[in-house]
Amino acid sequence: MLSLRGLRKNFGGLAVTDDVTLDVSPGEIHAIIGPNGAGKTTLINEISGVLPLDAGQILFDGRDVTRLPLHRRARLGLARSFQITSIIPDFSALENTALAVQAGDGSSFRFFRPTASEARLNTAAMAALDSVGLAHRAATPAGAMSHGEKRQLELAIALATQPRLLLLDEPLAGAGPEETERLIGILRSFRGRYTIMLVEHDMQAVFALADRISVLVYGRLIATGGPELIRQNPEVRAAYLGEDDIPLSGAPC
Amino acid sequence: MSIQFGRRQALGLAAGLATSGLAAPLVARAQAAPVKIGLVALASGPAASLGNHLRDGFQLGMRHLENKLGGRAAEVLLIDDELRPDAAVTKVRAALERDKVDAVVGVVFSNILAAIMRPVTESQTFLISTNAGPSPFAGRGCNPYFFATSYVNDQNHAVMGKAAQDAGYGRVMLLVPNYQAGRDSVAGFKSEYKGTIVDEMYTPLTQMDFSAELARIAAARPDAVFTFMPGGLGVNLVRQYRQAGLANIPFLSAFTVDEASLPAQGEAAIGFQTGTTWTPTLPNEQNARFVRDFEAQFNYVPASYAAHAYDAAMLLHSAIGKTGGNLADKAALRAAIKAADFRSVRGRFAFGANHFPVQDFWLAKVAQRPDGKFQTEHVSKVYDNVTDPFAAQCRMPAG
Amino acid sequence: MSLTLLLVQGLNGLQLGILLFLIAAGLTLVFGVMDFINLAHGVQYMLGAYFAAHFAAATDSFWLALLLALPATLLVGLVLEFLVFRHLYDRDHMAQVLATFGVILILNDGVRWVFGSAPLQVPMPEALTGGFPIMDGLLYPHYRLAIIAGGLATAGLLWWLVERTKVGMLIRAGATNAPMVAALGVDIRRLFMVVFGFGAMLAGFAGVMAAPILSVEPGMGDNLLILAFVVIVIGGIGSVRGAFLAALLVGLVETLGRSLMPDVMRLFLDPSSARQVGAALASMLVYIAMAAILALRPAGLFPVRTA
Amino acid sequence: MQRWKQEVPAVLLLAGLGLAPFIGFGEGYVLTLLARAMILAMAAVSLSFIVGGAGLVSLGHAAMLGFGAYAVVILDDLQIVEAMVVLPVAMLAAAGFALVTGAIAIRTSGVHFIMITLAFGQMAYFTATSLSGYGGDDGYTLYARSEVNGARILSDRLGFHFICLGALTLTWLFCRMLLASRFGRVLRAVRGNPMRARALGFSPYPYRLVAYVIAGAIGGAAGFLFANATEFVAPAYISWQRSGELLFMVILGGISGLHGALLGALGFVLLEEWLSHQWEHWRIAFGVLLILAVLFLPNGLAGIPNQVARMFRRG
Repeated sequence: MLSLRGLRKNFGGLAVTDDVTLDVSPGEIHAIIGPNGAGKTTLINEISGVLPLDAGQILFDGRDVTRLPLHRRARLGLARSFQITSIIPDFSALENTALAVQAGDGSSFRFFRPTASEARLNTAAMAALDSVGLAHRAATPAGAMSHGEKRQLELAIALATQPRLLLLDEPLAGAGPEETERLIGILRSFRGRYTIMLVEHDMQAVFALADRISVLVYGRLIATGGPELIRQNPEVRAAYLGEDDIPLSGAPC
Repeated sequence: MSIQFGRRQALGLAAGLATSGLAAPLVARAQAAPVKIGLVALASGPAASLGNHLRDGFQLGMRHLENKLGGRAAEVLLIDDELRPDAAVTKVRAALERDKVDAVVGVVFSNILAAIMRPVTESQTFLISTNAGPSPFAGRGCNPYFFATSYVNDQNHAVMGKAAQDAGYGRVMLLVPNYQAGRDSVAGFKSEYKGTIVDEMYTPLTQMDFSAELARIAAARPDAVFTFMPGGLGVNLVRQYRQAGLANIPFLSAFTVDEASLPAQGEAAIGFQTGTTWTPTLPNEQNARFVRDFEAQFNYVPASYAAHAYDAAMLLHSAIGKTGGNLADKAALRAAIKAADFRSVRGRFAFGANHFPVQDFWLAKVAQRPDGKFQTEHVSKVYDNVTDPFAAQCRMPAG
Repeated sequence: MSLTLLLVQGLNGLQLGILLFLIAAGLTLVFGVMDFINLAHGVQYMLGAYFAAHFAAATDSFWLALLLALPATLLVGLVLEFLVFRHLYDRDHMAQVLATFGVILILNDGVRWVFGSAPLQVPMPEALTGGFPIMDGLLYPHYRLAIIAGGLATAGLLWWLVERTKVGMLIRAGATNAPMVAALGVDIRRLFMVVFGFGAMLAGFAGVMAAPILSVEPGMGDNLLILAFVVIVIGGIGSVRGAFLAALLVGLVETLGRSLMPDVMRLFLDPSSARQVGAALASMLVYIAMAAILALRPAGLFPVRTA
Repeated sequence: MQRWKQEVPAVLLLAGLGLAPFIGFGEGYVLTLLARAMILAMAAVSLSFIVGGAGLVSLGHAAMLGFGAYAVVILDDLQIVEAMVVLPVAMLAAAGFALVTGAIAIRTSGVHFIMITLAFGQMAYFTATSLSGYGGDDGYTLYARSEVNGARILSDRLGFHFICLGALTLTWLFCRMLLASRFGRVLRAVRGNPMRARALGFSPYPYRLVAYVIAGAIGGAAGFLFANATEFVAPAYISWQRSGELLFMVILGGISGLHGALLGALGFVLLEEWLSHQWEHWRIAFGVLLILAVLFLPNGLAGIPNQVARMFRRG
């Protein structure tokens, strides 16, 4: 589905992405973890096309997308959410989502028909909102929503593009315990329906959700594998030494 | 600038006074309302001082006439054209239709005159330009409802062309702003000057620093320089010309050194020459009275903008008097205006067939008066009683 | 065109560039540090010239006029900051544009009201009235050299202030990232006021210096303001160095373009139309240059702000 | 419901303009003034469409007006006065200019966009001043208004009033329709959050360019009417001050909706007209009013009803 081949990126001499090679297969939930400053968000930005690479190749469905700009990758079915909520504040939740549906529904150079009455867009958008549990807030301006709701909306927007791959940058960032619970439930319901690559700090959530996990430290990939494998990997444990958020409780000691 | 006039503040006396005066009893009823004159004088923006000259000149005329035109009480509505053609059209239409002005007088700039020409003349109201005189209106575009007490724009330039020719300058350099009036100016100068034109320099209208052009002048060493730099442009040019040490090359100009710009040019302009219809020094009785009273009233030396506007007031007075205060008979009024039966501050004054003046043109020089103020002083007559060259193209339509 | 003529034009371009820089420096700092678009910056230049004219007439001395005009423009700048601009820092650019346009209207007509419509003049200082013969028959006025020298000295002083002092460091930091400076516990409002007053005074200084060679009239700052904006956009907003280089560039393009364009056009057209077309093109030249630079480098030559 | 309410001021205003000639504002000079205000409002609405709708703050919109007006002049010079020809040419000329300059300008954003549009506007201005054949700076007097199928319906004051009103209403409806369409939604999204829009697969550039060209064409149509209203065209119509005024109308009215531009343009023109009769130095008062409007009406004239409502709720 997605293949990363030897990605490299330097910021003023500092390697933030260092020879990253990785495959994401269809239908899996693939989590990227790593300590702060490991270059996780940078990696997402590179994959989605926000940041240009210094070297390496990105294949999406076998097609080389390395040089394509953000919006072209999005057209191919690469949907992303942002770590800092990125919605359009003056739009209602429905309009935010309908815009995403519209993105995948032919040309947007249509000038005459009011979008508010386009049933096709609205139905699909409502479905997306419904699958993240926001149907009842459809008419609310996005700017006026609570933080957790904005995160949900962000997911709905990503879903509404009918993505082939969802890139989620810390979907739980800043959410309270209850909101986190709800968001994990929503993400879990995606399993098997979508291919997802996510960056997340909340280890409980990662280990509960992911099929496979990759560990990024100082821009280098030090391990990839199922949750069990990662938990037992000594290098990972070393990297996380001193950070107590890796859930090692289940591991034999 | 001690006096300010609101639009509605009538300068005329009350209507009642007019009827009790000299007006014939028969027409008194119809003429109880004062004569209304719309005075289009630029009052805002950088060039407002020209509009102030024009306004004050006309107002002095009204004062001398005791606010009566041809025996009827008169009222002046001030219209600020803002130097924006579309605003001028709107305001002038309001004056014509709401205030029912009987005549429109004034206008400093040609583009404003061109903009209001049709609305005014098509409403069969007389329009008297006291400054702007674009050549089309003197030629093919002449109009039975349009008169000018000034000149055709090109004439002052032609005067200087002839003056340069007469003075025997073999090589002359031209310097004008790159806009329509500037290009017309060059054409006007060339129409009379037969010597060699070393170079024509066109500068942007917004240009303030002429050092680049001055360097070219110094390099070319012409016998004389002719220029047309109105308003602030002229102030800059004259002072920089003097500062660059070029004053030994004769400075011939039109609308560049006059009483509107001299206060800011000062000593730098002394000896610089200009072509004009009028100077404060023209020796006739009306002129002496005009200049004296103008300075007493407004505390500055009048320029030709003021003189032509003063003449316009006198012209209207004579014409309305001739028709016995009757403004309704347009043909009679036109004939009365055309007769120009008034004593001009220029001495001799008559209208040609195209309703532009037939008059003398002078070469004048800037000098400092004993009281320290600066003025232009006439040197020699360049044209005697001349008709403008466009008059021949005018086929004046019947009103 | 002879070499001397080219040299003279170069000097003229330099002098225009320096005047532009004095105006643009304040503009770019105000814009860079406060993210504030101040259209009213040009009227500070006009006020400088008017104050100079007024004080020169009152004291009969250019130097006294200069000495009095500077604090006067500073004062007007601070009063405006207090009355109007201060309330606009948190607003969007469009609110700033509209309000500062209001200030232009008020001051342009205000000077007419107070000083009259007729253009005024400021006599040249006695000591600098002469000129030296730069070519046969042409004096290059000492005063113009003094403008260049004074402008360069001011530019140097500004460079030192911005690059070498603590306040300067804060200003530079503010241009890059204003919230960060605020987070450091600096009284950002005070910093704004200092920058603002200083910028106003620089523009006023430019006005005083230009007064003896240009006519002092209402609206004299408007066209210069547009040129100053061109300068700061070309130079990169917030960059004093960029403003300096761009100001010299614009000054030279304006001056040399004016004298060279007609000659260049003569290669293609007959002399008469070459002169007119050349002059029209020369007017556009800076705008063409700006459009070209922005098309190639959308953030200007020396972008300061990080994305 | 909300949406419907938002349109009330615009509808009332347009209806008021329609009734104006019959309720004591039918005199010729009032109609002249109103026509001028409506034409400028038309240009302001098209500018508001790109400023408020697409985030493109143009300081060169008067050039579009100029292209429209000069199309009238040039065709008049060729003895072509048929509106069916002149109007499309005016719109195409302005749209063409918008396409060429927009293609470059839209690569920039923010204040750089403002400056580059200013630059193109100035180029148009200087070009107009050098058109000696059409009067240069002095301008060009049109001796007849455009005709429609040979009929002089533009020459009748009342007729012209309703033509301007019709054009303004059409402009408003058209821009409103555009903003509500798929195209408009993308535009608004790009303005609200460009990163989000791009992440969804929308490249801002073509949408903005098309919007810019449409606004240019409408500006050209306004220029066509402006030339016919004043029967005179001069480069002064294209000066940067005029572009600034259009922008001020938009900002003064409020950019949250197109009706702001309507209010702003009418308010601006009428206030100016009224003030200029009161005092020689009226611009001082005008400036003070502008500043007060900015300080106390953060959402422009269009925001007044909401502000009043809020005050009452609080009080």
